[in-house]
Formats: sequence, structure tokens, C-alpha cells
Amino acid sequence: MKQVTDFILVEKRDYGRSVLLRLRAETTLPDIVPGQFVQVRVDGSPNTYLRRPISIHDVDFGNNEITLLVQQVGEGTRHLAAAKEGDIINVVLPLGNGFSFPEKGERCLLVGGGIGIAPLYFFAKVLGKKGIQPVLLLGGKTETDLIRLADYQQLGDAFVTTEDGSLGEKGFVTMHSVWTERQFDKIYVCGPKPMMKAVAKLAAETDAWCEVSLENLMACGLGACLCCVEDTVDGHVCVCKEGPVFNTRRLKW
Amino acid sequence: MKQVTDFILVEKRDYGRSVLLRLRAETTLPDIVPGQFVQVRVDGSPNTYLRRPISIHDVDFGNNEITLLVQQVGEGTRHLAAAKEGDIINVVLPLGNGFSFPEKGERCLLVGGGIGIAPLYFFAKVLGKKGIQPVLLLGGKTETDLIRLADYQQLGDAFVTTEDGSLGEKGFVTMHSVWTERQFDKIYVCGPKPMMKAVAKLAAETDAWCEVSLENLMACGLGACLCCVEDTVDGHVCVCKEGPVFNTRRLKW
Amino acid sequence: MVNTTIDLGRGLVLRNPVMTASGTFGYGEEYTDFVDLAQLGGIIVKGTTLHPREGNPYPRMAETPSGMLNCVGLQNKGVQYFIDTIYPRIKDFDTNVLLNLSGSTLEDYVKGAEMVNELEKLPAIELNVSCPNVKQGGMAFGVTTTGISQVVSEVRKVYHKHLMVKLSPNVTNIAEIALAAEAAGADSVSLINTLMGMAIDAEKRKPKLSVITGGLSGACVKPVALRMVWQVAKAVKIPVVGLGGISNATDAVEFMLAGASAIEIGTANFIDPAVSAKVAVGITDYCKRFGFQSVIELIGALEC
Amino acid sequence: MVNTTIDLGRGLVLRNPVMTASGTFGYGEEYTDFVDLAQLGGIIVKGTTLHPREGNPYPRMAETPSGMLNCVGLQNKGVQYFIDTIYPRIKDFDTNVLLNLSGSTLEDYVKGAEMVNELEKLPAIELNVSCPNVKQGGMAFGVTTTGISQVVSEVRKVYHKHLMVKLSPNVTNIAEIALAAEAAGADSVSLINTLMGMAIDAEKRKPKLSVITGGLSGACVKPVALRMVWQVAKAVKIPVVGLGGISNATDAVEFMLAGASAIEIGTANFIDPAVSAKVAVGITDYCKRFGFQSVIELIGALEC
Ligand SMILES: Cc1cc2nc3c(=O)[nH]c(=O)nc-3n(C[C@H](O)[C@H](O)[C@H](O)COP(=O)(O)OP(=O)(O)OC[C@H]3O[C@@H](n4cnc5c(N)ncnc54)[C@H](O)[C@@H]3O)c2cc1C
Ligand SMILES: Cc1cc2nc3c(=O)[nH]c(=O)nc-3n(C[C@H](O)[C@H](O)[C@H](O)COP(=O)(O)OP(=O)(O)OC[C@H]3O[C@@H](n4cnc5c(N)ncnc54)[C@H](O)[C@@H]3O)c2cc1C
Ligand SMILES: Cc1cc2nc3c(=O)[nH]c(=O)nc-3n(C[C@H](O)[C@H](O)[C@H](O)COP(=O)(O)O)c2cc1C
Ligand SMILES: Cc1cc2nc3c(=O)[nH]c(=O)nc-3n(C[C@H](O)[C@H](O)[C@H](O)COP(=O)(O)O)c2cc1C
Ligand code: FES
Ligand code: FES
Repeated sequence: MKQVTDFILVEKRDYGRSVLLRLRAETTLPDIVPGQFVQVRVDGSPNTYLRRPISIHDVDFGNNEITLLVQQVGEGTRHLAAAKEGDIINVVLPLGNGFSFPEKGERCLLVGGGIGIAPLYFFAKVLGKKGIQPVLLLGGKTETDLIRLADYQQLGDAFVTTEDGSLGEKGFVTMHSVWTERQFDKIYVCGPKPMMKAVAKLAAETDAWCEVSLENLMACGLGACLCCVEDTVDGHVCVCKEGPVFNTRRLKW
Repeated sequence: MKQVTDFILVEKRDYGRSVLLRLRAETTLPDIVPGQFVQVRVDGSPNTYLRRPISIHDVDFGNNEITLLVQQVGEGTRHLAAAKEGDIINVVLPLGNGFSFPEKGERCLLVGGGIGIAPLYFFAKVLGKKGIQPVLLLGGKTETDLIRLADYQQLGDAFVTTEDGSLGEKGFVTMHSVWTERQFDKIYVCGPKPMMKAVAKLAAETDAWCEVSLENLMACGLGACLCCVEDTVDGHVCVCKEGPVFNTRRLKW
Repeated sequence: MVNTTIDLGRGLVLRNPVMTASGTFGYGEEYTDFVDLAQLGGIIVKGTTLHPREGNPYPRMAETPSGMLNCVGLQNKGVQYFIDTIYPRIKDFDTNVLLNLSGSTLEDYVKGAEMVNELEKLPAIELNVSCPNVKQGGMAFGVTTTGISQVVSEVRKVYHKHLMVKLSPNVTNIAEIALAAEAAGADSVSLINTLMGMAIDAEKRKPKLSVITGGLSGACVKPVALRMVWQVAKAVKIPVVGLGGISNATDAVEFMLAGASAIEIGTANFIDPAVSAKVAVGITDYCKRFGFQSVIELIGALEC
Repeated sequence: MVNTTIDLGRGLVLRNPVMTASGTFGYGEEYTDFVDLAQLGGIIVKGTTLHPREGNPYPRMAETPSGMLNCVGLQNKGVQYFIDTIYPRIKDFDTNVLLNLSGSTLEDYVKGAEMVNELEKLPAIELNVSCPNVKQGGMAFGVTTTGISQVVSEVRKVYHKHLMVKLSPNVTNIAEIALAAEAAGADSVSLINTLMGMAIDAEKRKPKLSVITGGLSGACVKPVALRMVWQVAKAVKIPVVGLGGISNATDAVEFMLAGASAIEIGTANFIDPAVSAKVAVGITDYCKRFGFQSVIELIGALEC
């Protein structure tokens, strides 16, 4: 069941352009699955009228905590990043559908680009708990884009590309050697659209099943306004409600 | 010369519904006379589009500091009151005309009601420096409205009324015994309009000369938009530019 | 106790003056986690056209100062799908369910209205002659007195329940249009639909919306909406339903003081999905605070 | 070096596309502490009528979400006073000084224009046929094609310098009105004037403005203004001057991309009295960043 909840910012970690926000609710969290997102109200930001959709980066059900990873791209995310520990942050959650779980034994690759790595953390963690060790392929422009890399490395084999070669292999995620060295049954991707399209193409070439998490512009986040549509084989569907995770076969890419 | 200046909030004092904000500029202050006001930009307040006019409560030219006394009445003043020491506050100053100075030997009464006491502090201080000791009559609903009373008392004989009798004489400023016990040549008033009108009437009855400081709604604060007009014997005049201080004989009260 | 009932006429009785605006509340189902629909006077479902529509391409929205633009373009599965699939799901909601009927041709409006006339649990349609986001969105009807007369009187012939006509604010004289709707048989008018606007991405030198222009809604339009409600309420005798930027109970009260008998909440649902029920409570609180026995006393109570 | 010169025709050449909007910049004098007027393309002085006007009673303004309403009501001392007292004070400003000429009757407009025709340092008038704040504020002329044709063609007969016509946004079809102004002899059109709006104090149950309705301006109106500028620029051949909610250089560039040859800054002057000069600099910076040699290249450069 969805809810609007006032969270308290209990921890903020600074990663340069991005911040990690750990939020605690006073009430019990609803069920949340990896790949779902929240809509955050940005207080005190005169030019931010609507809520901002942010992926759920991690959940701690025991402590009623969710964690968000927010990259500063405009006024709304800048204000979020300026929040102080102890501040109240109002959140609508959980929204959308998560990633579909692989069968036991299926070889999974999780590909994240830029801030798109955010939802993969919770996903990899839950996969691990289910006894599935994913391979992680994380890309960034430069070294500092790869936030929490050590933590991701705890969750599976983690490979890295950077466009400037400052960390891991130089280039885009699609150019990484892991693609030639290993085979995957299921590929999960979150990142900039061009990257997701390139990975989807690679996946199709290797006959792998592929899910991507889209980031269309949203207003309601509830499937009510029809603003966030993506063109699919079933026509225009709402990313907020029928996504954000889509099997690439459904998309008209 | 008027200027737009970024001030740093160097001290904030909490007086319940009101706060005192001491602001320091990095550059030299312009000339400022008692009765003038500033226009403050309220950052981070989504429903505050325009600047807010606030009287200059005190000036320390040596340290490039101005002090404001702000009463929380709506979202703008609430946000101002929530500013933290170290915050930048953007101010347009100095605006309007000040009180006219009395001649030496003239007996002056400064009457303040509620937050209207704010500009009288700087005025009384400057009068003192010029060798004129004003009498102060300060009114409030209740004891806690009389902010900085001890400081005001340093500047001249200070009398107090409160509507609930919690401090000084009970009732309105116009009912204070000082009116029967003393005579004044010049009376200066700032406070709620009904109070100013009542004092103006009393002044007229005793043939005293009377100046009031008006608080009309403002947009530009510069005499450009003609929003803040008061009806005078010369027609509609801008309170921000030709006031905020007016001789009551000019007003169509 | 404050009496909150509002009778808009011809069988449309609201438990309280608060409805949700078409296109902003889905089919109500999207909001049941946040709002007990029984706390609302009514919900107005997404704009529905005779034939299914895919709507406009993405991107369909752009944020603006204190508001947003949208160019959804009436994406919907058509009246028949509504009747067969959606209506059965939502007809038993404990509130009034209104259909927002949009169209491009006179025949479409008439046909659509005829098809839903017999739906037992649908007490009213809101005739949308004012969608600015599709070439044939009915706005052509909504901006002239002859256009509105024609569509309202034709629909009136076939539709026997409450006929609410939703007006476009993109006109020179809104009162004139409202009078034409009234004369043609409307039971009530609702206003405003969105103001036509545009947003540009200066970095890309491209429009932010796929079809260049879109409809402006949200807090920014409230002053215009309030003025138009006031003008229309002075002009017509039928009830006026006010909307445009209502974000809280104070806003809602302002519209009622200006002459609205009921109000709709649109874009504000996106910011607080529970806002509609809060506004209903807030209106009652306002009445209590000022000693009004019935919300009806608020209607047009502005002292000018 | 970016060439920022804009020639609006018939002798009105701007150093850069930035002007200040009538009623928001006084007579320029109020802003000289903040802005070097030589950094602006022009300033348009307060709306002036043939005869002096006291304007509307106080209160004349109300803040709204991302904007404000005003009902100043054309307070001014009349054209003769302008000529005798104000013009001599401001004529030597190192920028274009334009008079915003308002009126209520056709004769007033014509008389006023005739009187200022010979003022050597006044290269243009902006004919305000769109003031929503006074009963006879010319808006009656501004909202019909016949009205605007009449007033523009009559003024054209007596006024031989640049005639800019300021359009009201409170119309169904702004392009039609602009075309009528063009056909009647306007050298340029400027838009938008304020949108008619209203604000209510729910606690007092009274309008916030003395005359109930007022004109909405500020950031909130930008989407509507931009759309209208785009529509008009597509329709007419004369230059279009865009305004409505411009608060920074990005906003200004958006209006130029939509088709404006120059822009005006209004309400934003109240928030930052130095904003106009900053916008001028910012437009140049934008051109540099994207390699435009002249600001003219921005005009209508939107890729749709
Ligand atoms: C389902 C979903 C999950 C997301 N998860 C995360 C996350 O975990 N962490 C994170 O940092 N961000 C995430 N985003 C993106 C985030 O919502 C946007 O960055 C944010 O809304 C931008 O707001 P702003 O006010 O800072 O920027 P704005 O001022 O609104 O925009 C700045 C620039 O970013 C562009 N932009 C804004 N929103 C988007 C978007 N959704 N897609 C592409 N471009 C956009 C604008 O067009 C503009 O160019 C997610 C988006 C979606 C839809
Ligand atoms: C020349 C001048 C000097 C001033 N000096 C001071 C000062 O030293 N300290 C101080 O605290 N305040 C002062 N004020 C008043 C102050 O400007 C307002 O209280 C403030 O603008 C309110 O902003 P807000 O956003 O908090 O309230 P809003 O939300 O804008 O308004 C809240 C309520 O207060 C009313 N209100 C707002 N502004 C005024 C006003 N100017 N006059 C009367 N009612 C108003 C509104 O109508 C509304 O009912 C001064 C005003 C002027 C014009
Ligand atoms: C995303 C969106 C979709 C809309 N769709 C419709 C619609 O289908 N039919 C309709 O009559 N109005 C539609 N509207 C207009 C609203 O119902 C309402 O008239 C308008 O948004 C003004 O109210 P608000 O400011 O409270 O949102 C839509 C508005 C939005 C924001
Ligand atoms: C206080 C005020 C006074 C105005 N007076 C005039 C006027 O006298 N003549 C005129 O043509 N426009 C007048 N306007 C309208 C502005 O010139 C401008 O068209 C409008 O405010 C939209 O631009 P903005 O959003 O940048 O302010 C006035 C606007 C304001 C806010
Ligand atoms: S954001 Fe409203 S439907 Fe997806
Ligand atoms: S506030 Fe603009 S003239 Fe006084």
C-alpha cells in the first residue's frame, strides 16, 4: 500500500555531485521491492513545484529506513542535497514495479551508468539474500562517479568502466571485456537512455533477456496524469505505474 | 545612494514572535537616516515572490552593520526569522525618507506600538547623539511584545502600556498618563494604523506637530510601481519614496 | 455541525463541495491508498473520447513557476472501453463519479453522451469543450458562443442527467461563453480548464513539449481562475464549479466566496495525493470558525 | 564580439534587445543607482494618459504564487506634464526612452500621440491598448480586431515615429489582434500586458485589491506570454517585443527563440533592481557560448 510519509534525514553522506540520504520513518515501512522509486517533496525550493522521482537505493526494514542516492542536476536535487541531518523529508512511496527476479541458477548482469547505479544496490543485495550472486558492471565518466564502489563490490563481482580511464577499463560499459568473457541469461540496466539502448542492443545480440529502468519526466508518479508515457508495443504506457522497469522487448526502441 | 547588498547574518536574537537580525556587509554602508527602511529578499520561501520592507532598527556604521527587528506574521517573515547565523541575506537599502529632526530644545515623544517600535530605536539613539533626549511611549498587547525594553530605556524616559496590564499602564498608548502629565512639541509615531490615527488625533488636540511612519503594501520600494500609495492632500503619493514618514497634516485621515 | 451538502441540480448532489479534476486523479483507483473517496463530493475521471486515442508523444509535461504545462492530448481507450471495463470497477465508489467527455466533432460528443446516458451510477458528465492540447480537442467549440451553444444544445437533447460544461479560459469574454452554455441547457459550468502556454529549453533551443504548446495548471493560474469564476458567477444562474490552482482549503474557500458552488482539485493532487480530503475537512473547519451553518452560505459571500 | 544591435524599424534602434516594461521602472530615474541605463536597449516609462489620473484607491497590489496582481489604474500626471516636466529630465539618458501612451477614448490616444510626435529624443511610443485596470483603460480597443484597427490607424495618421502597439493577453486569438495592428500601421507589437486576475482575503471575505480585479504579472505568466509571442511572431512580419515574467537571461533568450526581436523586463525589476543590465550581459554570454555572432540569430531560432 502506498503512503505519504514524513521521514527524518538521519544520515547524509557527501559524494561530490551526489549525496546519499538515509531517511527514517516513525512508522512501519510498506513492502518495497528493488527497482521501485519514491516521489520526494522538495521544500524551500521556490522553483520546484512538483515532487522529484528518486529510486530506492537501499531499505532497512528493521529500522524503517530507506536510502536515496541523489545527483545534483538542477534546483530540486540541489535543494535535496542541501538538506541537513534532522530535517523532515516528505516522501510518497513505494511507486512503480520492481525488477523481475531471475530463476535460481540464471546468470545475471546488473549494468549501471552514472546515477543509474542507485537502484542496483538494493537489487543486488536482495538477489544475494536469495542466493543469486549477480555480476555488476558500473560505468561513469570518471572515477568519482563510481560512488560506494567498495560496497557494491561486496554484493558480487563488480566491473568498472570510466570514459576517461581513471578507474577500471576505459570507455563505455558496452565496451567492457566482461561482455566477451562471460555469458548472461538476464541483464538489468539503469542509466542514461543512450547507454540503456546500447546495452539493450548488446543483450539482444547475445539473446539475453533484458530489463531497463526508465527515467521519464513525471508529475503524479501514480499513473494518474499520463505524463510519463513511453511508447511500447501496447501503445503509450505510464513509466511510473507500469514501469519504471520494462523488458526491452516491450519498448519501441 | 541606494544599493543591493549581500549581508551576512552575524547575530540572531530570539524574542518569541519577533527576532532581531544583525547583518554585516563586506562593503561600506551608504548613508542611512532614522526612519528609513530596507527591502529584504526572502530566499527559500516558495510563496514569497516579492521583497519584504523592514525598518532599519539600528545601524553600526563602523562595522558596516544594520539591525532589523522582524515580527513573524506570514510566510515571508517566518522564513526570515528562520535564517541562521552565517546565512546571506540580500537587501536593497536605504529606502524612503527618515523622520525630520526636531530643533534643539523641542520636547519630543516617540510612540511605538507592537513591531512599530523598530525604527524608533535608531531614531532615539541618533537624537541622543544630537543632544535631544526623547520621551518614549511603547505599547503592546502584552509584556512580551515589548522587546529590548531595557535598551530603549537607555535612550530616554520610557513609558509602557500593555492591553492586558502585564507591564506598565493597562490600556492603549493613547490612554497613558504621560499625555496629561507632560507636553510635547513633536510627536513621532510608528505602529498599527488605528493606533497611529488615535495618536495623531491626540496630537492635533494638543496642537503638537506629528509624524507617522506608514506600512503600506509595497512591490518595488523605489517609487516606480505606484502600488504603495497613500491618499494625501497632494493626491496619491508613494509611501516608499515620499514616506514612509509623513506629517499627519499631509494625510487624508 | 456544518451542513456540507451541495445540490448542483438535476440529481447531482455532492456530500461536500470538493471534487477532483479530470486528468489529475485517474479513475480514482490511483488515489484510494491516500484518500477515502467517501470523503469527497465527487471524482471526475480522465477525459474520455468516443474513439480511443493514443495522445501526444512524450515529453508531455514541463514544470513552470508555481505550475506545470501538460500536453497529454486526451490519451484514453474510448467511451465503449470506459463503459465495459472501467465503469464496472468504479461505479460502486461511495462518491459521485463523473465522466469528463471530450471530443473533436459534434457527432462524437453526442454519441458519447448518448452511450453513457443510461449508466445508472454515473449522475453527470462534464463536457470538456476546452482541451487546448489536441488540434480537435473541442477548444474550437469552447471559445465561441455559437460553438458552445451548438455542442451543448445537441448533447442536451440526448443526455438527460446533470450536464456540466467545462469552460476554456483562453477567451476574451468568459461570461459570454458561460451564458451561452446556460442558454443551451447546461445544468452547471465548471472552470477553468488549462491556460494555453509554452516552455522552451534554451540550451537545446527546442520546445519542452512534444507538440510545442500545452495547458498551464497549478497555483500560478489561481488568480486568473478566481477572476473568471467571479465573472461567470455574476453572469449565470446555474451553479458554477470553480477550479484552477486550488491547493488547500483557503484556496477552495476563496473560489466559493467568488461564487463557486463546488470546487475541483487538479494539479495539487500530484503534490499531495491526500490533499482533496484535507480540503474537504478544511472547508468545514472554516465554516465552524466563522459560524457558518452550511457551506452554502459561503457561495458568493465576497463583500465587494 | 557579439553584435547586440536590434533595429526595430522606423528609427528605433536598440543597443541591445533589453528594455524595461512600462509601470515597473518609473521614469528610469528610480533605477539609476542600480543600473547604468546605457547598458539597456531602452526604457519604457510609466503609462501616460492625455489627462492626469489619480489611479485607483489603495490597496493596489497582492502577491500571488510566483507573481503579483496590480491595479494601479494608470496614475499619472498627463501628457502635458510629461512633456513639460519629465521629458526634459530624462531625454538625455543614454538609451532609448519610449513613452507608454494609454487612453480611454480614441481622441485621447490621437491627441496624446500628436503632442509627443515632435519630442526629438523620444523615438517611439508604446501604445497601451490593453490596461485591464481601469474601466476605460483601452482594453476595450485591445480585445477586438476592429477596436485595434481603429485606434492604431488613427494614431498612425498623426504619429510619424516608431509606433509599437502593446497587446492584451486577455483574448481568444492573439495572432488575429496582432495582424490587425500590423495592417493598421503598427511598426512593432509588444506583448504581453497583464492577465486579468483576482485575489481574495478569505479571512476578511474581501477582495485584496481596491477595484476587485487586477493585472497578473511576474514569473507565473511566462508560459502564457511565451506561447503568445510564438503565435504572434509566426503570424506577423513586423518585429515582436516579448515580455511577461522574464526574470533572467535564460528567460529572455527563450522569448527571442520564440520569435521576439527584443524583450522587456517588468516585475523582475522589483525583485532585483539591477536585473535588466544583467539580462543584457547574459544574452551576450549566451550568444558567445553557442557561437552566435549577432543576437539577431536568436530571433525565432526555435527548432520545432
Ligand atoms: C523513476 C525515476 C527514478 C530516478 N532515480 C533517481 C535517483 O535515484 N537519483 C537521482 O539523482 N535521480 C534520479 N532520477 C532523476 C531525477 O528525478 C531528476 O534528476 C530530478 O527530477 C531533477 O530535478 P531537478 O529539480 O534537480 O532538475 P530540473 O531543474 O528539473 O532539471 C535539470 C535538468 O535535468 C533534466 N531532467 C530532469 N528530470 C529528468 C529525468 N527524470 N530524466 C531525464 N532528465 C531529467 C531536465 O530536463 C533539465 O535539463 C530518477 C527519475 C525517475 C523518473
Ligand atoms: C516601510 C515598512 C517598514 C516595515 N518595517 C517592519 C519592521 O521593522 N519589522 C517588521 O516585522 N515588519 C515591518 N513591516 C511590515 C512587513 O513588511 C510585513 O509584515 C511583511 O511584509 C509581511 O510579510 P509576510 O510574508 O510575513 O506576510 P504575508 O504572508 O505577506 O502577509 C501576512 C499578513 O500580514 C499582512 N501584511 C503584510 N504586509 C503588510 C504591511 N506592510 N502592512 C500591513 N499588513 C501587512 C497581510 O495582508 C497578511 O494579512 C514594514 C512594512 C513597511 C511597508
Ligand atoms: C496532466 C493533466 C491532464 C489533464 N487532463 C484533462 C482532461 O482530460 N480533461 C479535462 O477536462 N481537463 C484536463 N485537465 C485540466 C484539469 O482538469 C484542470 O482543469 C486544470 O488543471 C486546472 O486546475 P488545476 O490548476 O487545479 O490543475 C488536465 C490537467 C492536467 C494537469
Ligand atoms: C505595477 C505595474 C504597473 C504597470 N503599469 C503599466 C502601464 O502603465 N502601462 C503598461 O502598458 N503596462 C503596465 N504594466 C504591465 C507591464 O508593463 C508588463 O506588461 C507586465 O507586467 C508583464 O510583464 P512582467 O511579467 O515582466 O512584469 C504594469 C505592470 C505592473 C506590475
Ligand atoms: S507521472 Fe503521472 S502517470 Fe506517470
Ligand atoms: S512600492 Fe513601488 S512605488 Fe512604492
